[in-house]
Amino acid sequence: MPRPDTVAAPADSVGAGLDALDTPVAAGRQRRLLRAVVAPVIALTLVVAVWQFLWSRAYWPEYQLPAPLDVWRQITRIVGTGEVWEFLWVSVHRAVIGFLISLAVATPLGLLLAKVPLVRAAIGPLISGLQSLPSVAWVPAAVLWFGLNDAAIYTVVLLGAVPSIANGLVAGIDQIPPILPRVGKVLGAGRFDTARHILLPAALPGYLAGLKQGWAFSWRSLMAAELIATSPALGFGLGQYLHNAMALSDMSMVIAGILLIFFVGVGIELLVFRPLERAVLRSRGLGAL
Amino acid sequence: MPRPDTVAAPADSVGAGLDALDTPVAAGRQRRLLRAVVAPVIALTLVVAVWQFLWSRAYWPEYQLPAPLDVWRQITRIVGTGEVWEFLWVSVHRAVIGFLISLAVATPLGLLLAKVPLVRAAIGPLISGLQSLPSVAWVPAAVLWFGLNDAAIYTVVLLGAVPSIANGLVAGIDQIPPILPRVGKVLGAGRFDTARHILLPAALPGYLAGLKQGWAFSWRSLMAAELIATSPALGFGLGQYLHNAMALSDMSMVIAGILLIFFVGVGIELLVFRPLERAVLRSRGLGAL
Amino acid sequence: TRVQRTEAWERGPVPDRGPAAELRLGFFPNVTHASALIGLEKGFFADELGATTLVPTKFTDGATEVSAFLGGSLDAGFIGSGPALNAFAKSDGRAVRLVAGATSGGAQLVTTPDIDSPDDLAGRVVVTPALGNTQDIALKTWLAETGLDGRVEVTNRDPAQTFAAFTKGEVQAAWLPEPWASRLVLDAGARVLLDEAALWPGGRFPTTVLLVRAQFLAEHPQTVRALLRGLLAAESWAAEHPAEARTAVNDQLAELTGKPLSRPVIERAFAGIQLSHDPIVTAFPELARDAVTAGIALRPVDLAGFADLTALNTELAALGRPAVRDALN
Amino acid sequence: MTATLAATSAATETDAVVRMSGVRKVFGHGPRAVTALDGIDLAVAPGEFVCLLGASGCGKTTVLNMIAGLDRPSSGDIELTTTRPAVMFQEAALMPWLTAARNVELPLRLAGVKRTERRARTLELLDLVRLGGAGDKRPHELSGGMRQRVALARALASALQGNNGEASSLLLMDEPFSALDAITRDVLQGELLRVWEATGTAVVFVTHDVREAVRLGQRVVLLSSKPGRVVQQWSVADAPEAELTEEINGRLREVISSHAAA
Amino acid sequence: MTATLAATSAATETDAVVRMSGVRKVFGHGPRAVTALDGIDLAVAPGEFVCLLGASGCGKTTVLNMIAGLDRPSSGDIELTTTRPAVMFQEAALMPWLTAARNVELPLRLAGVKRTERRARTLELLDLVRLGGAGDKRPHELSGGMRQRVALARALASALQGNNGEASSLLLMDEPFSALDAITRDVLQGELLRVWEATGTAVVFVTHDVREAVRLGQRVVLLSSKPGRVVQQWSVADAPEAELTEEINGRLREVISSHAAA
Ligand SMILES: Nc1ncnc2c1ncn2[C@@H]1O[C@H](COP(=O)(O)OP(=O)(O)OP(=O)(O)O)[C@@H](O)[C@H]1O
Ligand SMILES: Nc1ncnc2c1ncn2[C@@H]1O[C@H](COP(=O)(O)OP(=O)(O)OP(=O)(O)O)[C@@H](O)[C@H]1O
Ligand SMILES: [Mg+2]
Ligand SMILES: [Mg+2]
Repeated sequence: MPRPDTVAAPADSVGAGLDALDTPVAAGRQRRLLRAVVAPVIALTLVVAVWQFLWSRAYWPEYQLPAPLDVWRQITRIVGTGEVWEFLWVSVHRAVIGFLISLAVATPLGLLLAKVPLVRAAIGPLISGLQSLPSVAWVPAAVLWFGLNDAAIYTVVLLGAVPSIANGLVAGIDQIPPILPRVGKVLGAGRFDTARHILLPAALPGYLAGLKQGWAFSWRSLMAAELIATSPALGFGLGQYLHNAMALSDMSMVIAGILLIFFVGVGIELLVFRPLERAVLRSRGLGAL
Repeated sequence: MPRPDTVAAPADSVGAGLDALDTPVAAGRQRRLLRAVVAPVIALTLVVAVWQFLWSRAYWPEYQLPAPLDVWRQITRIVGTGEVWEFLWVSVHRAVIGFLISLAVATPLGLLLAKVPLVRAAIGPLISGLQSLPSVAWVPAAVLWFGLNDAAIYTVVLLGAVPSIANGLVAGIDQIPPILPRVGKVLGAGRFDTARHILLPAALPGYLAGLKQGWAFSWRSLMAAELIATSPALGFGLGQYLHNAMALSDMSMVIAGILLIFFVGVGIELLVFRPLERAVLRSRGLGAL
Repeated sequence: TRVQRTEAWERGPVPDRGPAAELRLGFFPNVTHASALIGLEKGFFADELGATTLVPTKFTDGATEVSAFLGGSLDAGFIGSGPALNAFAKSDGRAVRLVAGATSGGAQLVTTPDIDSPDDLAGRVVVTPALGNTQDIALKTWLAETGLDGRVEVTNRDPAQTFAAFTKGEVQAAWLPEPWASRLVLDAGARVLLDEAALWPGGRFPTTVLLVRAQFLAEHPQTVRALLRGLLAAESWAAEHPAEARTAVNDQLAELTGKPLSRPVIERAFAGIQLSHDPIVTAFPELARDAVTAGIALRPVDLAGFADLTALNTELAALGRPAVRDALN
Repeated sequence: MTATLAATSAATETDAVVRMSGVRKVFGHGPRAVTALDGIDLAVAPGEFVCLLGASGCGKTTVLNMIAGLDRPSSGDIELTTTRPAVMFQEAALMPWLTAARNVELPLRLAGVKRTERRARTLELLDLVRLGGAGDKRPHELSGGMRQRVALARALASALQGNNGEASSLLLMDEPFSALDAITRDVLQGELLRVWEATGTAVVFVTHDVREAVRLGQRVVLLSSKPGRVVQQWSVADAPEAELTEEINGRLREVISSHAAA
Repeated sequence: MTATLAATSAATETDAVVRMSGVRKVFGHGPRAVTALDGIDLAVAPGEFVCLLGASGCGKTTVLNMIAGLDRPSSGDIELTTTRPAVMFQEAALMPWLTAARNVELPLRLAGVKRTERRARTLELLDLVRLGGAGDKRPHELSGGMRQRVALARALASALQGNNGEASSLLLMDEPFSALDAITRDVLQGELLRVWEATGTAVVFVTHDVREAVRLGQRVVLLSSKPGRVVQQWSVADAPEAELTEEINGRLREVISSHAAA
């Protein structure tokens, strides 16, 4: 039976939330934080409300659309046993390490690609080609070459993230107003100084956009790798959790897994990229917000 | 057994190619085309030469590192039977359609995200969260919800490409010098006119960068979807070819599959994105080349 | 709380809608799906189905095939007994019905030659194709019964990957279906530690069965019977022409995956399996309990309504052959 | 000081195209806050040509931005009794993806002017700013002064036909001739006066060149800096040009050095 | 015409800091090609102050760019017998991610000047351009004239210590005071002359203001446009300022109108 109140209650608070958000006074940091957190929560609540409604109307059988409550139970179960922290730790620390390595590899690569025409003509298209190879294609090859261990997983992550970050940096550098490197040149900047003092900071907004995409690639690739390659040697991450859920065709567990992966993505965006982006754009007088 | 002549021949032509590329005269379009095609071919030749060398030294067993020639035979075999055109057609036309739909969805979405602070605060992080979900995670859910048909595949592709393109557009719009929308405003542009005449063209370089990443996402997602779901209703694409190769654990076939996917990526980059990017940057006096 | 909805076909007998326009049939490109492969290669299904278009749909893991069943994009399918039970359980007994068997036997625990007895497995890793698949449950049950559980680690890996890892020496033991068990033995020097047949009465246990979507069965019983006729025909043909059956399977494999199996592998793999239309329903309560023992399910599946062998027995009767036992009902 | 007006005189007229009263503008928050303008009272009569003078950084651009509706005052009121004003910014701010001609055409496109008319008007305006041959060049292929002239042509297009094909009744210009040589500047000053007379639009014109202000304006308004306030106003008709220039220059020097001392 | 120099006289001196001979610059290819400069001969003696005048778009910026080594001539030679020249561009071209002070500091950092000295020098230069309090502002928080002054301070920093801490012997400036009010401009002209005299650097100075050119320069060079050529040169010491201004203005008018007629 539909319970109109569960639907109505969030709807009301949504209205209030929207009003609150529209008040024009700028009360600074705290407000902004509130807004950054409250707004997506409201949006999520709406999604869940729609889901609950659809479920309660039973348009689809339970095994196609599980109840939000079932999914919630799956999540609380692994939170209760504490397993979830292991999954998160295994996956997130691996993704972060992979991302940092990618960053260290992709940044000089991107600079070379952007600034040395021959390198760009020769390996630019190959980098883009690499980027379009799905991680699932690499996993078996990486496992065959490196064995079922972290090396294989990092290989897959790097193959996803490096081209993406490098391409982002190239795009960022391409968009630099040409006057800025010219200024650098007449001020006496050499190749290295130009990169460090002019190109990288000038390309920062585009570079950050590339980093965001690169993070998405590395997190996705990691999940794909974890989904496909399972072994006790690899620890038990979110990907494996999802893998098991799929193997058991347990839809509520699948959705719980997807939600966990999704929340990590949202969390990284809110905690890392959003503030970084804001700071960079702000300091240059750019950006909508 | 090492075959020194096959290695030496490409090495020589590499040298000649590099010399030719360094000649400073600008002979225009034809030269540029030559360079755009010759340089990556030379780079590839180098890679193949290294591969052949490694293989000839037999550091790894054949089933880990097959001979370049074996892989070549796999490719010529399917080219010979004409199957390859079917694979390419099935996959590429699907990727293109998926990409175009994503484009149509992501562009208005990106504009909204960039320009309506509430939308951005509320669903911006969710979009980024979606972007970080691996395609393989969606496949079973999509199959369950939409069935084993194109709808499932397009869903997976859209879930990969839309957030990426939208985020690219948002980043592009964020980087627009604020004076340009101001000019638009005083010239009498309304919301729609501003989007059409100011924001989209001004954000074009960043948007293109996002499109490139979006294409990579959609091609990768498609391959992931094809790798997992097989049905005559779905046709037989590159993903399925690779899938079979993996199922047979036939390394030379796996590499042939990876190479085909890779070549499509490179081809799209060279035929579509590179010229577009060039034209856009050129006309604004930007870009390294 | 939720609105209670039951589909028309669930409420009671529905008018027979006649033959379906098309039949989407799932299967794996595996030797354990030999009846399906022979039926496709030799056209037995198509002949019997007549005007109904046959849409053969290839899978490589049970979970995706279960998703396809539950998502309604598959009408019938050859599938391992583990995922078959899972599909029934996950849909609270609503989505699928077991209508016939296909293969029995054909799964072995293979190891490196240095492992001589089950006790040697202690402290090692044993690989199965996927969590909750037929071999995974079998292995875990066996481990529990021999008291090895807790001392042996079980991990899941795609059989193709397992083959490569075994050759490289990364994996020392695996419980695999055919043709992988044979490939490991013949191409990678593995030895058989245990044949699953040894664990079952009469050496018979359901490896692959034929599942039909419940709604499809209710609406198009005619089509399902035609499919079963095709299955029986394939089976009889294979029994009469064993050598040609192998060739047919291998041809179909080559067409589906691009490469045939080597002669010795297909010979050995075929020797380990029996094509049998009998789903061996008596084994299912045991399998359901095994799933619990293996830690895959929390409680045994209620098997009421799982098997519906009326159509099969009708066809068998028409051929003058003995009916199969339907102990569940 | 014969020509001096009471600082508030214009504000008492009733039919102003724009009237700022007690306008204050603060940029930033907290300790970094900068009061750019404080208590600006200024009214512009229909058809009037007002020149705004003041030290670099005193807030002239900010005044124009607020009249154009691009910035909101921190306090005080701005009443605009006209359609959207046409604006020429201090920077050229051309759209880098459009050719010079397309840039000039943009306001006409946005106003829905027909294609053929648009083209004709664009050519005319490019000729007027002496860029007849440069219509198909991109902004990055133009010199600084050429870019400024394109921006001028665009602002004139907007002023002449930018309101659904109608002329604006207010034109705001921020140092429109700063990058031009003396001769071109002379010519364009003449053209601007011609346009002004022909259309009867009011003009608010920011410049650093006192002689230019006296030559073009009917009224000259001097702003002080830190914060910007209206210090003094002169009506140009009341005194001979050279004398007025001298006087304004002197006053400007006073204002700036008093600020530097403070 | 007493003060007129033979157009090539300076080029015959041997110890020039820069010598352009027969320099030609064509932008673009094929039918869209534009000859910006044609046959420029120009030499600047060490310590000399040369002012470049010419119509908008005649190629002054292009000349500076080529001397600075940012563009290559299409034909002809440029000899530079000095270290890297210091340049002030026509646009402010500040790094948008650096504060005003950091922007001024940049050439010193690149030259490896020590931190404390850098800081001190930066403060000094900001004071010199009368932006003592604006050091911590970002470029987008500055007015047009303030940005130009930051760019000026940066160019001076580069000129004074930009060569591994040494002074440059050539300073190129492209309309450095165009966005400034008359009084600030006066002050900064004085400061520029002081720096010039103190360091003995040669200066090539582009301006549109003939009086400024005559006040500052030792030599005034007039370029024609389409294509740019050296039309005439005047040595400033040879005639009274006012007279020379008149004369140059007249010649400029001639050059520009002859071009317009062509
Ligand atoms: N976005 C901003 N943030 C902070 N301060 C600003 C901003 N815009 C302008 N200001 C400050 O406001 C004051 C006035 O600036 P404005 O641009 O109006 O000056 P202006 O009179 O146009 O000067 P100029 O003649 O140099 O163009 C300056 O001190 C400037 O630093
Ligand atoms: N990158 C370029 N591509 C094509 N043409 C160019 C380019 N740069 C300059 N030009 C052309 O060269 C000529 C000279 O330009 P330049 O910038 O040197 O003029 P200028 O004398 O500095 O003018 P202004 O006083 O307006 O700054 C102009 O006609 C301009 O259109
Ligand atoms: Mg200003
Ligand atoms: Mg110039």
